[in-house]
Amino acid sequence: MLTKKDLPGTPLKSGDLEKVLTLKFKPNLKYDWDNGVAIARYLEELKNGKIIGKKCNKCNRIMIPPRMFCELCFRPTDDWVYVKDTGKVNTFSISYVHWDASRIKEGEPPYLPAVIEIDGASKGMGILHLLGEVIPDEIKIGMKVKAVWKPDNERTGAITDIKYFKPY
Amino acid sequence: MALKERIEHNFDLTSWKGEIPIHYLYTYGVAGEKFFKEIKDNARLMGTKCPECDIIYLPARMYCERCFAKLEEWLEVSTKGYIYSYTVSYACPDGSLHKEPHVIAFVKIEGIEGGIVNILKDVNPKDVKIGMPVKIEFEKERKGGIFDIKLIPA
Amino acid sequence: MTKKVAIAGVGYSGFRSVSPDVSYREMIFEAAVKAYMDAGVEPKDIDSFITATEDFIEGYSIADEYTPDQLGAVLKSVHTVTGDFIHALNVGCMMILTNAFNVVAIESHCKASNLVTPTEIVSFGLDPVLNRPLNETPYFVAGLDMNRYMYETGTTKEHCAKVVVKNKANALLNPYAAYGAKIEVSDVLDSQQVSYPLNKLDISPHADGAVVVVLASDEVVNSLTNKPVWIKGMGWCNDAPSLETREWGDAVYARLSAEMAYKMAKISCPRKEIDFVEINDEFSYKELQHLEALKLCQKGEAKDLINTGCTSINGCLPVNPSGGSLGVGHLFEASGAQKVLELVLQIRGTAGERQIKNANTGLALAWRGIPSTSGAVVILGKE
Amino acid sequence: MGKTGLRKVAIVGAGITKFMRRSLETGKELSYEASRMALDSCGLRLKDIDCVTLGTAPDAFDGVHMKGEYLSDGAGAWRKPYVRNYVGGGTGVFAPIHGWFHIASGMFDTCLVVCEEKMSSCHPHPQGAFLTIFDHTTEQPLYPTLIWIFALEMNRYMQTYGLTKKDIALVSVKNKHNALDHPAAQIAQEITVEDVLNSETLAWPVNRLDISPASDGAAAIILASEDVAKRLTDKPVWIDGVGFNLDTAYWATKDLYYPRYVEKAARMAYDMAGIKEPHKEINIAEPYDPFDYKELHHMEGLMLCPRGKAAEFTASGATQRTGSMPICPSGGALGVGNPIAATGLMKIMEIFWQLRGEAGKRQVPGDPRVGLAQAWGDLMQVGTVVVMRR
Repeated sequence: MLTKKDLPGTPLKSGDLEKVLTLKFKPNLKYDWDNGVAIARYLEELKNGKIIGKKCNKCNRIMIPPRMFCELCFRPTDDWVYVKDTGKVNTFSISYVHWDASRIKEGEPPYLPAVIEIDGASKGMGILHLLGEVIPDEIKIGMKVKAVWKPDNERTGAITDIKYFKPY
Repeated sequence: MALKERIEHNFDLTSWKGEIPIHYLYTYGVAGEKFFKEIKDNARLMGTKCPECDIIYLPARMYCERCFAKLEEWLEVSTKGYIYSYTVSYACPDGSLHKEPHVIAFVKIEGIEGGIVNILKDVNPKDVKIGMPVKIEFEKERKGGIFDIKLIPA
Repeated sequence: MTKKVAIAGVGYSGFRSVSPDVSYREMIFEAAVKAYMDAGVEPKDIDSFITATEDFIEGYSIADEYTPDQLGAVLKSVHTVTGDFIHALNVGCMMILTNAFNVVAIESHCKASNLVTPTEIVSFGLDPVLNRPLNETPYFVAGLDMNRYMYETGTTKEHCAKVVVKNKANALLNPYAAYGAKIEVSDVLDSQQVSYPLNKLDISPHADGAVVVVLASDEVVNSLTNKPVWIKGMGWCNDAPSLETREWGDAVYARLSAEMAYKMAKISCPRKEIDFVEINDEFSYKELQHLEALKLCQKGEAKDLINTGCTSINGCLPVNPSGGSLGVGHLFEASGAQKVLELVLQIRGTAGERQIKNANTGLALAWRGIPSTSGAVVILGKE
Repeated sequence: MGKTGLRKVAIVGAGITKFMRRSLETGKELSYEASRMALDSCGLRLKDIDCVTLGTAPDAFDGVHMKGEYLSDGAGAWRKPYVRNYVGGGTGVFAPIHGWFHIASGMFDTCLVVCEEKMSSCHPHPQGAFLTIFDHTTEQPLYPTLIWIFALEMNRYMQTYGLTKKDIALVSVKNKHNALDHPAAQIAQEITVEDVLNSETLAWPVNRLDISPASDGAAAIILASEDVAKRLTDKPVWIDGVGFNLDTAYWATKDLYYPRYVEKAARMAYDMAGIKEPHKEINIAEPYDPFDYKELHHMEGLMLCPRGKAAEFTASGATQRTGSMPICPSGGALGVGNPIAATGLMKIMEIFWQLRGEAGKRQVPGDPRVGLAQAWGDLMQVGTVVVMRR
């Protein structure tokens, strides 16, 4: 029967970090990814205030984000299809933490991430986005929501051209 | 064709910029901690001996990579070395050029496995030769790191 | 081992210095469509998929997430090897040899043009305490190795430059190569100094592209294709990763990988039994160093092979007829994929203007680049 | 695919470091310690090992590009065939599958399987490494955190089956308790359901005590072919079935309530192991539990209980060490700690020890003969399953 003292490993408490040698480093990891055919069009249409998907004529799914291949049928996708900017909440969270696990400041509104099934796309086709103009405790799965767009002149062709989705 | 449609105009080519925004705090490890503390506090260059393979590793390490013996015998090693190989580097990782090129040398010590990779100071790159003797010295102000070690032509 | 494995099909997209017209997904889809068509399979016929990739080259923290969709591999047995394509290919062969899988697809790709900070990423592979703080271009590692290699073998910078001249000339005959050029030895010697003795033209420039290979067991391959290319031997190996304890000047990883592959392929005299090779030439001197490590010549003899033209397309031992990484472009994890692709095209006799006569048995060698000491070998044959 | 002609592969040795919030050891040193202990446990030397496979999750934790290469000497790969395998969080249970390929293929007779993670190097927090698991163009601009995706899935799961946070908190209570007997444990403790519910809300419905911690640690096992295994030990534990499956990266386009990829992986492993009724034939299981609801989710995917019934099953006490189907007797990621890949291998080791009757205070009664370990990973995508038999 092994006990803790049989196992290797030298745990450090956070105060110990000042006592041992350490080295800081910030890597420079920068990228400029090619959008390609499908995502270039997706972003361009977001700039226009529209959401576009792509249809596969074999399985008849309308997919968002759009893609040039149907991942289930393994064939090129067919028509571009505008979907609505409304949808329903498939699931959601009320988040008090930032991306780096730090806590939001006291009094700051929580993030409201949600998977939103977009109307006009095939059943179950959702995207990750945020909810807004809603009291967190009143969010319900199945709730109908609509995109709140940035004004025309502030849109850049990004998923953040939609500020958030709000109930309607 | 695999794609039914492609981008046909340069003005439709777009890309998305991003980064991986993290940074690091490394510990030196059990052996690294002791190795660099010996340099910092005592100006001693230490190796660890593998009793099974009968070799001494520099820098000191916790285990023998060949036989996996745990290395517990620490010994001070000579600071008289020689250049096993060298290169002349003109730039930093980001491509920015050095004012003067740096000679980077891998210095070995007779009878010791391993060695030191560091900048060879006080030398004209043209005068560097493989086999050339090198002194391993220590900076006066030592912080506990590879730059506490100074390579100088002997 | 009684069971055998063959390459049933290959497909690729590329290789170009940039590829802004397609996303990485679209590029891979294109390669997969071609490979599956070449192999006569559909995704449903494929039991398992492997992708060779590295996180920081992709720009993701868990890059293996993004592998299945464009391969038709959703809800299939998929995994990633953070190694060269040839490591993944060898794992795929092992999977088939277990008898649990009959058809396995291997994918690797490169979007090097999307890296804004490629040398900083390579440098991020150095030991964080011992080596990275030097804050030197990571090419210093190749400089140290090249210098020691030249010292031990009497090889000169001119010999290395001749490798560049040869490979870029081969690439002119290769429609998929991005960096074909007619240059002189002096062009290489006069190019910018990067880390002595390494000059800019000694270094393979990066390229974009994707390769997919379909492997099949001998039980099923003949029902798929009439042009199988057989895996005769495979090997892979690491040397000491530390800069301080590795064997400078010597490609131990290549020697041990080859020994394993030769044993499996029952090759006792590689120089006689191997018709041509596609071997890592990320840096010019590596081609020479690797030829020696693979026992295709004695140590110090590779310089004579390049001098006498023995390693040219029409020579006695053609080396990198595709143009290698110096001529096609360096593809990070997909570098070995391009080598395997060329082996397949040559052995099938479909390599066009650069076709080698009697290309029956070929060997490909990958090295994982700075700062690794990791290599992988595969030997392919017509029979 | 078929079972015919499979060469038998056994686990013959195991080693592990403490799981720690922060270790002095480098990743290489952690890998060495676990590997050396595994070798010692079965009386082997490094020269007896034919090949090495390493499992470790993103390079962004340790902070070294190509960290498989960096770690290789610590993993015993000096001048040996060596590959690093990778399926995100599923890696720890995939690594032994990779080792199984090496030996079942007939290429090698012994394989050292090592899993390592040094998450504490990553700042401002190891979770920062998870921002960049999301799609760089369509998701990262929203600055998602890893916890969001779990919260979204947990909510969907709760909603689908009408479960409460209380039902789920029982898992955390059980696993943190079980871990009190695990020598490597980082955060073993006696807590109550109320403690879980009252702990800080991170991203509703996820509270602090619903989550496993970030950890440094390593684990290693030795695999051997039948001949070698029988020479080395009279208690080999056989790898009877392996399964792995990857779902789409378009994670928001599928229903998160059920891990269909785990079911697919399990079916592959069960087919290979000849298991028809897993809930009857599996005596003990270590499903992956980085979050408490995940254990329930995975039990359902593994078909150890009907869909939506895992919480009820847990409440009945069936998943306690003394229950009819002990689940995570080790203490799991929630109690022992979660150095991602090393956790998966820790689960394999737990089944190895349990089936050999060597789990000490953690030993489950009833002389278990068949067990499984499972891990999950990526964007709610990967299932990896190993079925083991004494």
